Amino acid sequence: MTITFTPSHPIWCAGCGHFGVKNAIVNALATINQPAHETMVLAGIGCSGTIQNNIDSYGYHALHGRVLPTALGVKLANPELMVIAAGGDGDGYAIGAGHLMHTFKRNPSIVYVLMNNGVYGLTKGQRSPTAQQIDPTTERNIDGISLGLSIPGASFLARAYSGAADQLNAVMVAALEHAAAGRGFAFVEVMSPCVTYNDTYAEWSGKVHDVTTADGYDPSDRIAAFSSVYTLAEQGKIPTGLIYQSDAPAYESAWKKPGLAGPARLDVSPAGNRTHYADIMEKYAF
Amino acid sequence: MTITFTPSHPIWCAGCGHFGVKNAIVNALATINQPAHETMVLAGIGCSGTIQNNIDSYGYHALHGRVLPTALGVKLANPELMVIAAGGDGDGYAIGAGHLMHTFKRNPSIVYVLMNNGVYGLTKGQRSPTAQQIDPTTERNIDGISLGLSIPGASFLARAYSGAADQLNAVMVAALEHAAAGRGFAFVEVMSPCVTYNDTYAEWSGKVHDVTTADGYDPSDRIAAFSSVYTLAEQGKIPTGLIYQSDAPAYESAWKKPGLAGPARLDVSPAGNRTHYADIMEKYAF
Amino acid sequence: MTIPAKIDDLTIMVAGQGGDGSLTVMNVLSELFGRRGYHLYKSRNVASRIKGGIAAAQMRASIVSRGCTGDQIDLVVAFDQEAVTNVGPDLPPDAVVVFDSSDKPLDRSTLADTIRVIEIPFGRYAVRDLRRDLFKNSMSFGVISQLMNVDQDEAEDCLRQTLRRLPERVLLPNIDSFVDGRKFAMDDAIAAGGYPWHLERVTREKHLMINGNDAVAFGFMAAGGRFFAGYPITPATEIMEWLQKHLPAKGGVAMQAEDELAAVNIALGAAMTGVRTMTATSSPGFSLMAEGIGHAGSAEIPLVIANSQRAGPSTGMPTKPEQSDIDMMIHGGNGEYPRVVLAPGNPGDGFIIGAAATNLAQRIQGPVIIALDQAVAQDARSVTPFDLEAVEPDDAARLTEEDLAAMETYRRYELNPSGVSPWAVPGTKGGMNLVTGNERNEWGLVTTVPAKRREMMDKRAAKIEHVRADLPRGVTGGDPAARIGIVGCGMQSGVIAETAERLNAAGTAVRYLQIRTLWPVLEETADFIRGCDHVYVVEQNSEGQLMHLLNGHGAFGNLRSLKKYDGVPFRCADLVQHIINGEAKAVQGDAA
Amino acid sequence: MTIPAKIDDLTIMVAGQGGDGSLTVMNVLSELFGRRGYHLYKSRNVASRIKGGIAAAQMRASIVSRGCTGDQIDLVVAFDQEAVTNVGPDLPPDAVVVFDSSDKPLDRSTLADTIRVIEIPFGRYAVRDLRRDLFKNSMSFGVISQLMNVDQDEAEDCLRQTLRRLPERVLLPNIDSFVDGRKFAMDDAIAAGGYPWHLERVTREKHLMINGNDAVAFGFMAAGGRFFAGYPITPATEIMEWLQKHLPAKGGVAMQAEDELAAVNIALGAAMTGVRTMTATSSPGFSLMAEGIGHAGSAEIPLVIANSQRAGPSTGMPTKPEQSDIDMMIHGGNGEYPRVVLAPGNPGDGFIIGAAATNLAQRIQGPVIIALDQAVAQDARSVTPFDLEAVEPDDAARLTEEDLAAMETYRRYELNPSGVSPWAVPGTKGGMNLVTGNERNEWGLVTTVPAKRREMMDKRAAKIEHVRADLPRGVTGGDPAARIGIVGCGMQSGVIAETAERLNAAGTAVRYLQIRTLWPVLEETADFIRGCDHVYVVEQNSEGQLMHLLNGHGAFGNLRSLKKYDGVPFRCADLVQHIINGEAKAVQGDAA
Ligand SMILES: Cc1ncc(C[n+]2csc(CCOP(=O)(O)OP(=O)(O)O)c2C)c(N)n1
Ligand SMILES: Cc1ncc(C[n+]2csc(CCOP(=O)(O)OP(=O)(O)O)c2C)c(N)n1
Ligand code: SF4
Ligand code: SF4
Ligand SMILES: [Mg+2]
Ligand SMILES: [Mg+2]
Repeated sequence: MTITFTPSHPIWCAGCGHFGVKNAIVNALATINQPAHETMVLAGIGCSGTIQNNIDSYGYHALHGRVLPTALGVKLANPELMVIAAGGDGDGYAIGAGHLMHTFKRNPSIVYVLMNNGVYGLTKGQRSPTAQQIDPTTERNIDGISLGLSIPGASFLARAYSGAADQLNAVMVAALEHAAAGRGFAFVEVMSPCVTYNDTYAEWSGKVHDVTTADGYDPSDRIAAFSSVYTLAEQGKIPTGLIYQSDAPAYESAWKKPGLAGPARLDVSPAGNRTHYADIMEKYAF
Repeated sequence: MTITFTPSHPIWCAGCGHFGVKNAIVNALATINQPAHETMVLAGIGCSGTIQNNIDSYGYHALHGRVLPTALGVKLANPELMVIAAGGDGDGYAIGAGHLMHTFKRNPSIVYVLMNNGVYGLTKGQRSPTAQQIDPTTERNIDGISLGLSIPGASFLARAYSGAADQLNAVMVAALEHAAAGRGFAFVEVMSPCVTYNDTYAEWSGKVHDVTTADGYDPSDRIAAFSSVYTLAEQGKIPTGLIYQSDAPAYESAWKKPGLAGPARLDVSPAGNRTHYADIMEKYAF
Repeated sequence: MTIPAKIDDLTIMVAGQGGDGSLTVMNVLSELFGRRGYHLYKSRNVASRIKGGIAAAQMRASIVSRGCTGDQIDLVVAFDQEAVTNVGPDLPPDAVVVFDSSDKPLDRSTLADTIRVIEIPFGRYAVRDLRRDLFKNSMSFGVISQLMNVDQDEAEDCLRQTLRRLPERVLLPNIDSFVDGRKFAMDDAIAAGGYPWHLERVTREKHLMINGNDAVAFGFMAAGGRFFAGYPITPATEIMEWLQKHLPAKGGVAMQAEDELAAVNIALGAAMTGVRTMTATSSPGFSLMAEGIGHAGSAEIPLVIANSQRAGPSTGMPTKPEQSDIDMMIHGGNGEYPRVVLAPGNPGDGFIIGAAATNLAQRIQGPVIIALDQAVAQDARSVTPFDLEAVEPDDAARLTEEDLAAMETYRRYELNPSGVSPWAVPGTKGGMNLVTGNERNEWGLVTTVPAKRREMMDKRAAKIEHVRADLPRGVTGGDPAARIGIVGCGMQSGVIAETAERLNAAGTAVRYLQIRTLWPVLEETADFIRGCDHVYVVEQNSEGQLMHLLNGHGAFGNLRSLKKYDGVPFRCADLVQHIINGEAKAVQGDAA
Repeated sequence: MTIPAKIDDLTIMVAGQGGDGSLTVMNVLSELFGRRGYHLYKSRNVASRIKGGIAAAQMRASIVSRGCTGDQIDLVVAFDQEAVTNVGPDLPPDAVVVFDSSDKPLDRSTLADTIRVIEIPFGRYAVRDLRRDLFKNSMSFGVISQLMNVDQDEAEDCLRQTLRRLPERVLLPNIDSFVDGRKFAMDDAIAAGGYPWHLERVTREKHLMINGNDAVAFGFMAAGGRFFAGYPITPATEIMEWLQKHLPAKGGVAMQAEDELAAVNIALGAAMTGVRTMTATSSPGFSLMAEGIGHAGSAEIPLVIANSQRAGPSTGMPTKPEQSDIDMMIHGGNGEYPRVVLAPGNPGDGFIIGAAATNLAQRIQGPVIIALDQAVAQDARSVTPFDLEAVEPDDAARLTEEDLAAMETYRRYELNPSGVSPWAVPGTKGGMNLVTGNERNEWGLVTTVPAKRREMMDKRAAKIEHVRADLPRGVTGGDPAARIGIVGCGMQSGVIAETAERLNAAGTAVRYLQIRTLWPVLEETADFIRGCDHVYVVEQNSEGQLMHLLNGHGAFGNLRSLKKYDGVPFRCADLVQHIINGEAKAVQGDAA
């Protein structure tokens, strides 16, 4: 076998929540038997944004905030790949907020793992959009699940906690399956404490609450999901689980042409195309 | 009186919905007796983005998508001003989407009038994020009100229709009053048809539906608002009216220092400040 | 009655209040001139707004192919007083003005007495309120075809061809209007002053009528381009629209992103999979893409970026041509990375450069920028058909599963003298790798070790040397022995060629170079400049960016700047005059 | 026992695995050297990650004030083998290495035999698991203070001062560790080889110990700056953090935006109200701000933008210094607009330029860019106290209600020879106006009329001439009669000054110019270059951007490029050697 890069050891601080996230992704890839060379992991910039170095797959280090558009480009160009985007809460909710909205809207079949620690880790501790309160203002924190619920097209909204591996693993597998089945955008927010700048293990362990355990919880009911997320948040809880899942059409399928491969694998040789070009040119004849 | 610029005549196509929006702003400013020189109207880029030229106030033509951050800067620097931001659906929901989210989150006391025509007017007819369906995909359209409801901090969410002047005027006055009272961000989406590239008057006239007319409608109930907006949209209706209003704290108030003017009006003379600077310098003594 | 002038070079302007379809008379005229074998150069001059405001279209019809509009307007068709007032002082003495006098008669105060004016109350003739603009157009075409002494059948045929998509009930009254126009011209104008012109019938090979935006998009597709992500912006939108029309049929994707940041990053993602990818924008959008383009350079991702420049700064004048992003295209974005900047001089060149850029991007695994300006991008002209046979997608250093199986180790950023590392795209078995915009080692793992950093910087820089010999060469012309040079690119190409022709004809020996590779600065450019006593650098900007670039990169001291930055292209007549004046001064200077 | 060397210039490095507080020994050493009257230059060398990876701090202590680190490291304190291995080959023969041998003894293979090694199993001494790093630091300070022959009381006092915020129960065991360290050094090292050094006691005036980021922020505030919007990014974040700490107390705003696009546009909005406003970022963030900065130039809004450059391209090496955004800062952003780019050479200069930029932005009503590099931005050094009296906020062309009342008409973009139009900020009665980034007429209404366009372009360009005489002048030094010049800016300032000193001392006459105004290129710069036979342009980048800039703008032909782009600053010794070699070649060349 050709020797390619060996996934390196994570460079995170001991105890960082991101370790759990990495393990869950590795585990889920194994669970669904996803071949490494047909997988691409893209990460944003941040401590979270080094996760691609630690997973056996094709890897890409995106620009800060741009991991979702980049992942979309990969998926559209080669729909056969399993595309996993990952990044921090600064990356996804601050500089990347607009792209997140539009990814919910388009619903391409990619997985997005947002590692939420309420802080900018790599730049040493500034507040992120999910920080509980931004001094000296009373700015409230963004809730990614509610956001997804507000956007038609969103098809998979889940939250897990890095400190609760079982649920995290289950959610991650479900997310990969959602994307693998071409059902659209699988959004997984993982509460992933930053032990160095915002150590929230104790606090979050007491707050996480699996909504899906409620009697008769129906993950296809958008209004009910909104209501329970909102209500739990008001009570100071952090709702987790596969909160919402629906059957909105996936973006890449709309571009698919019957009988033709994805753009990355098309035949672009002159033989197969020149007549077509000549026909186009003829329209400009003068 | 000094002669300053005279509001010019709008350059829109005859019948453009944007005329109604302009009239409503002018009317609301008069209704609340807002002095022209203490008002600043900022607009994005688009056909909508020329509205500031037609209103007697200070005016600014922002970069495409950046009208909200610019308006925020104005408000924070001089909280005494009435700040009105305006722009199109491309400007606000496409390139400006991230800023919109963060403006909801911060809740500064500015008015934002988003002129939604489902199309890029100025660039001649491309689809916008509110276009009903984006070919060849099935991308669904953004709903600004739902989006606002999903973000803690949002305090005033309204929609009106350029073809229904009375409701539009009422909503616009309420928005200006919300901002003038320092209650936070007043978001008004106006359905404003583009007669040239997406003439929807006939369609929209039949679809608009004032939610606030429902018996017992409570604009302070976030879940109920989400539910009714979502349900109406599913029925093909366009919910209008002052859909949600709350008492979240306003961003600029958090920066206010008792006894001090806003940044634009501070005394920065050496006399009033040099001792303070010397104290700071002393901390670096070596 | 004077003898009608044979038309060998005529510039026509149609002007009125803006709005869709108000200037379709130009299309009928194209049809007519095209059939007669003329070459055409067409430009539009519109305000950045949808309706209202003066809009004008210009067309130069010539027997020799020309790359710019004429010095002066010979025929004005005006539906609006403002247009005549503005253009009046610049008209030649023998110009003809056809004016819509429905509202009130023409105010001739800005017109010389010698100018022939034909006033037609189009309103009276084209009263049907259905498609009023169209009737105006048909009628004015009737007038013009008569003035040019074209017989009714041929002219009518042109009109029918142009309006062929209209339903019969709309077409017929248009034909009536056309006939009315001919009659009016005959009764009122020809009777009084004779035919001003006589249209020739010449032969030329089959050509294409196309603008630069479309041609670049086409060149990209012909070189195997199958992925595009962009965002609407004047004057670049046609590239996106062309590809949205043509790529999906071949399985490609051409999508409208939510903004320019998304566009360039979607493009980066796609490009990483191996599909040939382009994005396109205009100046402010290019500013926004600076970070993404630098990432292509750093992470080594092949990407074509077209910039159809508008007049700046900032939003500037969206519909006006300028070449004021030269510095930004070459130097924008943080840090230093290899890039190529190519500037086509016309739509034919646009096709070639669109294709060349696509291959070059693959070969350097990095960004290749196509520098258009609003004039090259949106002016349509007749060009010889594209040489489709000459275009061959170049697969460069792509690795297959089989290649990989035969390798012991595979490193994405392998160091080698060409600087171009063999590339396994995602999905290729055995080729797993890491791509990053941080400094890295061969495996793609982040490093800051100084020696590795130097190697990686040198590797990336080497890629330009690797392709230098294949970068598009400039076009030269004029008198090869001349000591006076003229240099320009893009929209100046047609102007400098024609200026050189006229100067040489007038006895001032000059030669010219149309630069097609702006960056890197080629040795041939420095050679050309060194070979002249002095060189006029003609550019559409205020700072003389091209001149400073050439000065900064090897051409020292003998450059003279000719700049224009008012949104209006140079006219040949002015350039000729500038240079003649410049030389006169130089001679005086020599004497002193 | 050898006689201890008197310390007049000593460079110390402390290295270990990264992490907060692991290198606090440097702070105690600062305290000690500061009390003794030394000048200090401190730099950190960290990987862009939070923990793990080699982190090192360096400090140069000298009796004469110096603007860069020393050529060689005299004393290494290493908690990690990797650091010793890396730095070993570069150590001078009389270096001392203090090594933490808790895990295993030092592998001396990369060390010369003459180097004195003191191995201490810090682990054995500092076993308490509470704040282990701190104990290590205290103990190693004990060792060093002993090696430098400083008595225990004074050294302990320094330690107590540095750790004064710690609770007694943490402080005391640290003191114990410190005492252990001293004892160990005495027993083990001094007993064997004597004191290597003897710390002097010199007098110098009171200084400040500060880095460039903080100093620029301070200068901005002192010139009346009261509004800041930014976004975290290494190595610029300290500017935001400094202002967040200091502005609110004075009623100002310093906010963290959601991204750089928001930051620059929030800043534009604030600036429009008249408050003096700044934003700050590092290279990739500056790329993103290109459009916004151009808008400040076009719409005529005063704004200061600080760019603490990192090594590029793209994400590059966030914690390493480079000067590779020079081109981008001068030429980035679409179209052409007036801007000023200033480069401070050290923190003292940073304060002056921070204040000057703030006033200049008001005076040109446009963007003023402060070009820092990671070294100037983050290296802390001792500088003379800032001259607060010299800073006076300049109100420029601001109109009050009363001024307006006396005017017949008020046009925001009034044309006048200075190019600077009187300005009524929102809220001013009678001053309503329109601000736009499109081309416009005097009223601020969009226009594309060519003559107006030219006037507006010329007006904006004129503003630079209006302030040219007041732009920060360069610093010159060396032998004023020398025919060899050295030019540099920013992080090169200290290096070229010291290099010139050494070259002149060694008999090669040179003079130098530290450029402080990078754009526009000042006449004094061209004069300096013309006044030399040839000039070495020293810069931290790979393309020679400063050299090309000077070539492109008037300095032709006599420039020689000295470039470095591996993330490590030039050492004086290397520059001296380069130039001596270069001159030797030149002499040979002359002879040939
Ligand atoms: C354009 C740009 N702006 C800013 C930065 C600096 N930066 C690097 S990581 C980061 C935020 C990291 O926070 P988050 O996304 O929450 O990730 P975490 O480190 O917490 O995992 C920032 C602002 C950058 N690299 N690029
Ligand atoms: C950075 C940038 N990108 C693109 C454009 C081109 N542009 C101008 S207006 C516009 C969209 C207009 O649509 P919308 O905001 O819906 O306004 P409308 O014209 O429909 O009122 C675009 C894309 C621009 N001016 N700047
Ligand atoms: S700083 Fe925080 S987020 Fe970063 S690696 Fe350490 S614990 Fe994790
Ligand atoms: S194009 Fe559409 S949006 Fe623009 S002015 Fe005309 S009708 Fe209004
Ligand atoms: Mg984070
Ligand atoms: Mg719109």
